[in-house]
Amino acid sequence: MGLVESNKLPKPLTRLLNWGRSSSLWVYQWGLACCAIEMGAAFGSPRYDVMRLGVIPFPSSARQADFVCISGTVTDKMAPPIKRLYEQMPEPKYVISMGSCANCGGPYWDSYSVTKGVDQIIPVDVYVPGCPPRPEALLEGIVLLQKRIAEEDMGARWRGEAIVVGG
Amino acid sequence: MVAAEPETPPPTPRHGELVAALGEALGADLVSHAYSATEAWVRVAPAGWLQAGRVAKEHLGLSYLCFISGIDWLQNPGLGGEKAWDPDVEASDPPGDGPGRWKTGVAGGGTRFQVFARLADLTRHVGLTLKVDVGDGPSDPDHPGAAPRVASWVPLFRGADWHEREAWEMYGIEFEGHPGLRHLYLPGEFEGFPLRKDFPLLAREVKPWPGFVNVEGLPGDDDSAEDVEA
Amino acid sequence: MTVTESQKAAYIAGQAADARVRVEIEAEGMTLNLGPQHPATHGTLRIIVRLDGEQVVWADPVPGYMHRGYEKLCEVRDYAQVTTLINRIDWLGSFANEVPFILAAEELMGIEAPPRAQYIRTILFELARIANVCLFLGDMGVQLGAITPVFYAFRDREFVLNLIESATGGRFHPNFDRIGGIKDDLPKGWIDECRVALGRVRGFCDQMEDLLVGNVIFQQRTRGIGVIPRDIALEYGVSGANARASGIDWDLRRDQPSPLAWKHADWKVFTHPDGDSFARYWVRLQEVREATRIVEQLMDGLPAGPIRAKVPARIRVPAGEAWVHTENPLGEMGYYVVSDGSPGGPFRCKIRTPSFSNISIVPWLLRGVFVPDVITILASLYFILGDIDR
Amino acid sequence: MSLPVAAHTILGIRGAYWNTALLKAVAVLLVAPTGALLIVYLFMFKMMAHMQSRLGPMEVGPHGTLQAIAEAVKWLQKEDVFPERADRFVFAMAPVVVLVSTFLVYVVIPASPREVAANLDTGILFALAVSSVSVIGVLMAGWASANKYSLIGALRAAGQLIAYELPLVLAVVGVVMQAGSLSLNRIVAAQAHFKLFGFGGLGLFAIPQVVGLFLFLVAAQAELTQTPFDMPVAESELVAGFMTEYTGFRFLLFFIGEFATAFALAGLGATLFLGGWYFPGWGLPFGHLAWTREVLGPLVLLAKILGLLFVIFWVRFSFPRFREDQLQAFAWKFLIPLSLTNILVTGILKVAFHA
Repeated sequence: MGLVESNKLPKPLTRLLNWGRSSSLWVYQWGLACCAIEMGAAFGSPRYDVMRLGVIPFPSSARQADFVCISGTVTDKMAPPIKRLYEQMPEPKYVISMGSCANCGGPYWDSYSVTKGVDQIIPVDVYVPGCPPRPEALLEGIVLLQKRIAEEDMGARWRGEAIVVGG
Repeated sequence: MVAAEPETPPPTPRHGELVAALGEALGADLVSHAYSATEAWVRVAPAGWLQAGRVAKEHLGLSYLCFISGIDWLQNPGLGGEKAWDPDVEASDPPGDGPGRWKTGVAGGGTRFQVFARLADLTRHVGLTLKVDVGDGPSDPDHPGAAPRVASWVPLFRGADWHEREAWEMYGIEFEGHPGLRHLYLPGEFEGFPLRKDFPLLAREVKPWPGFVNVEGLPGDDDSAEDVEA
Repeated sequence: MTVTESQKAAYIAGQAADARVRVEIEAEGMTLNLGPQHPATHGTLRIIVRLDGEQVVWADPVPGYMHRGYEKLCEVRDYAQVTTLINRIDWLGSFANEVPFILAAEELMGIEAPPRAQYIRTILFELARIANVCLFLGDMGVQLGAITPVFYAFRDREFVLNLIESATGGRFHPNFDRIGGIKDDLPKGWIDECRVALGRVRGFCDQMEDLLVGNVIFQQRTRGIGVIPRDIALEYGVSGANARASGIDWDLRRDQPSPLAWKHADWKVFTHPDGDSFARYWVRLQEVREATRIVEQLMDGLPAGPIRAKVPARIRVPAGEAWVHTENPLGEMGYYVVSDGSPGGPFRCKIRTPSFSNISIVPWLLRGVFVPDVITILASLYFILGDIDR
Repeated sequence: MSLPVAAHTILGIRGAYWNTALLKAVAVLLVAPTGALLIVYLFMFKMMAHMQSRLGPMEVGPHGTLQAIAEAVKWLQKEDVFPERADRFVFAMAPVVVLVSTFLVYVVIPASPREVAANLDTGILFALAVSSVSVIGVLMAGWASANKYSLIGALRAAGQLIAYELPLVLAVVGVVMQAGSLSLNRIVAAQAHFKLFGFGGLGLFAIPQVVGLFLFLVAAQAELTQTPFDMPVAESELVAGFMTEYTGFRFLLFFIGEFATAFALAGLGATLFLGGWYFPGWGLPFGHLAWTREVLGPLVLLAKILGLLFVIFWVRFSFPRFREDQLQAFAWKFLIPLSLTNILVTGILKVAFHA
């Protein structure tokens, strides 16, 4: 990946690569709680049909996933498997945290067994608020993620620099 | 807490028959009983717990195990939410609370921890709640290290396995004869028994609960505020 | 990224467990770890199965990945706040979770909601059942490899969710039930819309009958698989459609005196003598149909009148203990509420959830079956993780 | 109709041996992935979505037509992960083996009288032989991944592919007997000349060999590990079966291999039972218009392939899957006796009508 690291990728090529990544997002559905059903509705319901956007909810193995949708309450017992799942996913990988529980603990803010926010364990790209968010909200989150990917600089990502989106 | 009035009649004749039959079979091990408009309670002595379950299942037709769970009668207003959690205040012994002085519920009780279980007869559609005193646990001044314990119902009901594991995990109640009291819900290294009243919720220590909406002082707040209609 | 010590320890323990599992691949027999992120466990149940070839020697379910400490949280919240929380136990039939808790509080306070409120409660309760079980009817297909039914389930379920949303304001978690009644009356035109949606649900049931029940492969995969005998079901406390599929003629809607309005409708309780996965699917399918009939009859007989009884603004539940259980979509759900008379929340709230008992039978049920049947059995038992772990 | 195939002639243009060989190789290497991407878009995305009252990809290109290409671009960028305990060489080679076995099938399928990469006399035998090599790749993938799901998936796949190889071959035997040749182009020619009760010109064996067609489709479904025979990749049981640990372009190779195999098997089926590139009436002397057959033949073949694929994917999206033992029982107790009966009946009729 010397070419990418040296950041000398020609612009059209970068755009092609970003287009490929943003248009084809295989999502690992990490359904945890109530939000999992709204995520299922967004992915499965003909009314929302996330496949229109190029998000393919096929993979059942984390190895083939491009982004993971953490939808629901993350408990302390669940935290290690989530970290492992994230480690199993191949780069470049993205995370959508769906719902108040995954964002910050939500209604279980004072529970003894709930991790208050999945961002304590893995880095999150897009937060979708709600308890649970409507499927439309998740679709918007996915569109935001696609915008972010489309403007991404792979060189920066490979070098581990902070990613600035939008500007 | 006020136990249901002893003169409350059984909700159905069958409830009365069940309690009477249990009393006959257990003798002095049946400590007390109570009725409400829909439900019947029976409190048995710890020694009679297994026998009570056996009689209920095999002779009284109460073959359906609804649940087994525990309860901790320690009063802990800090946890109840009326005031913010104050870690400096020891919650264990508020006045009027302690060994021998526990304020307990329907059908009474003598110890801090109780186990209660509900059995039902699905053909006659009656159910019975059984209670048993299991000890004071850490509040016992003589044996502060002793865990509350009672006989396991696993030999009677296979389904008791998970319920008792849960009760052990949540209250530290040990069930004698249970094949393996392992953690059910919590990760193996979890310390403490979360449903005990003196188990602190750390998040509340860090950030006090803003308060209960319906106990906020209303203008001119006094007891007559209860009569305001919706 | 801060990782707590306990998370680190759990992580190391997980790695060690995997290492053990890796070693065992060379030993005779093998241990297969289904979950917690396995697609079959719809959610986060983990099942460790010991295999001999493809046959299960023993199975050990590990729940708790969704344990949120409801019973503790109920003790530190007041009654109105508890309703918000318990919506999220069985997240597919949320409204059905609220009802028994509110009924328990009402019983302790000696209040009874007016008839119109009871009717609307019952209607929404049955709509929650439809929304819940419809997804099962489709999901069972996915677990068996037929991917299309679940899309139909989501399609027709949307109409039911729309109804719930237009009546309660909450698509998923209505939080609509109040002590002494319900929050609002039904909106205008709701009943007509409801009839249309119920027609769609019945159409969906017919489709499922064509697509799955009549399919030879489906029958081969489910008939005689995971048979639960009657007495074992009782010992484990299996309830709901799972119990009825084992020939236990028991439905709390019919058998329990309840202030809710089921007694005003004419409907049937379906049982099946076989106790296998097919019976469980069939019973649930019929129950959805019956639920549409109940809702239609209740809408016809909906009485006029107030929707809330007189309740003090400051809810203070007198001391006492109450046990109220209802026939929820998944089975018998009950709340054992202990109040100490203080103005706060319940002193103790034992939540008896159906999935917990329904799943505790898994170690018994999985012995000797093949790996594909594990999936069939888990799918047909129909559990919801929040309902197991609370 | 005789088919004098000039060894080094493509569309009437004569070239040097290596020249034509290169051209043929490039053609095969282009056709296979194109067919796979076509299937992915048409059937996996669009047809499945429409069957489920959805729309499928809509945003990437008009009506989502570029979706499959975006997939390929994306997969090429993904990190190439080797599991820690994996047998790296075998792990890396497995998708290649699968893909090579698939590409080799394309070599013998004729798209017109002359547009065939290698017009072997034993074409059908070759195609069936190389298509079964893919099972080695699957086993390699399952073994090398050091993952239990992969291993179970691979073993299931091996058992299944072996069990269904037999009905596949036996289904083809009926056609071969009727055509009297193993060469695919001769089989097409035989179908062009085939007359049923005096009526000819339909140009397909699907009517007399309807049992064979059924057997072929069922066995092809199993070879492709598609529902109702998708135990090796059973999503709800084995995560992704032997592909569980694969990522990036290696997964893309499997992905292409899977659908290219579907395309190739449908191509075989179309050639064997539906008359291949032949269209009724093309048997007539075309004279100087004979070259149109070379242009239209591939299109006719494509249409027939898509028709067969439609059936295959229709079943895939509608049916639940068998259990492993039920699948074996179905193959050995039902399909194989049926195919043997089919051969017997075909033989009797052949002798009776030719005698």
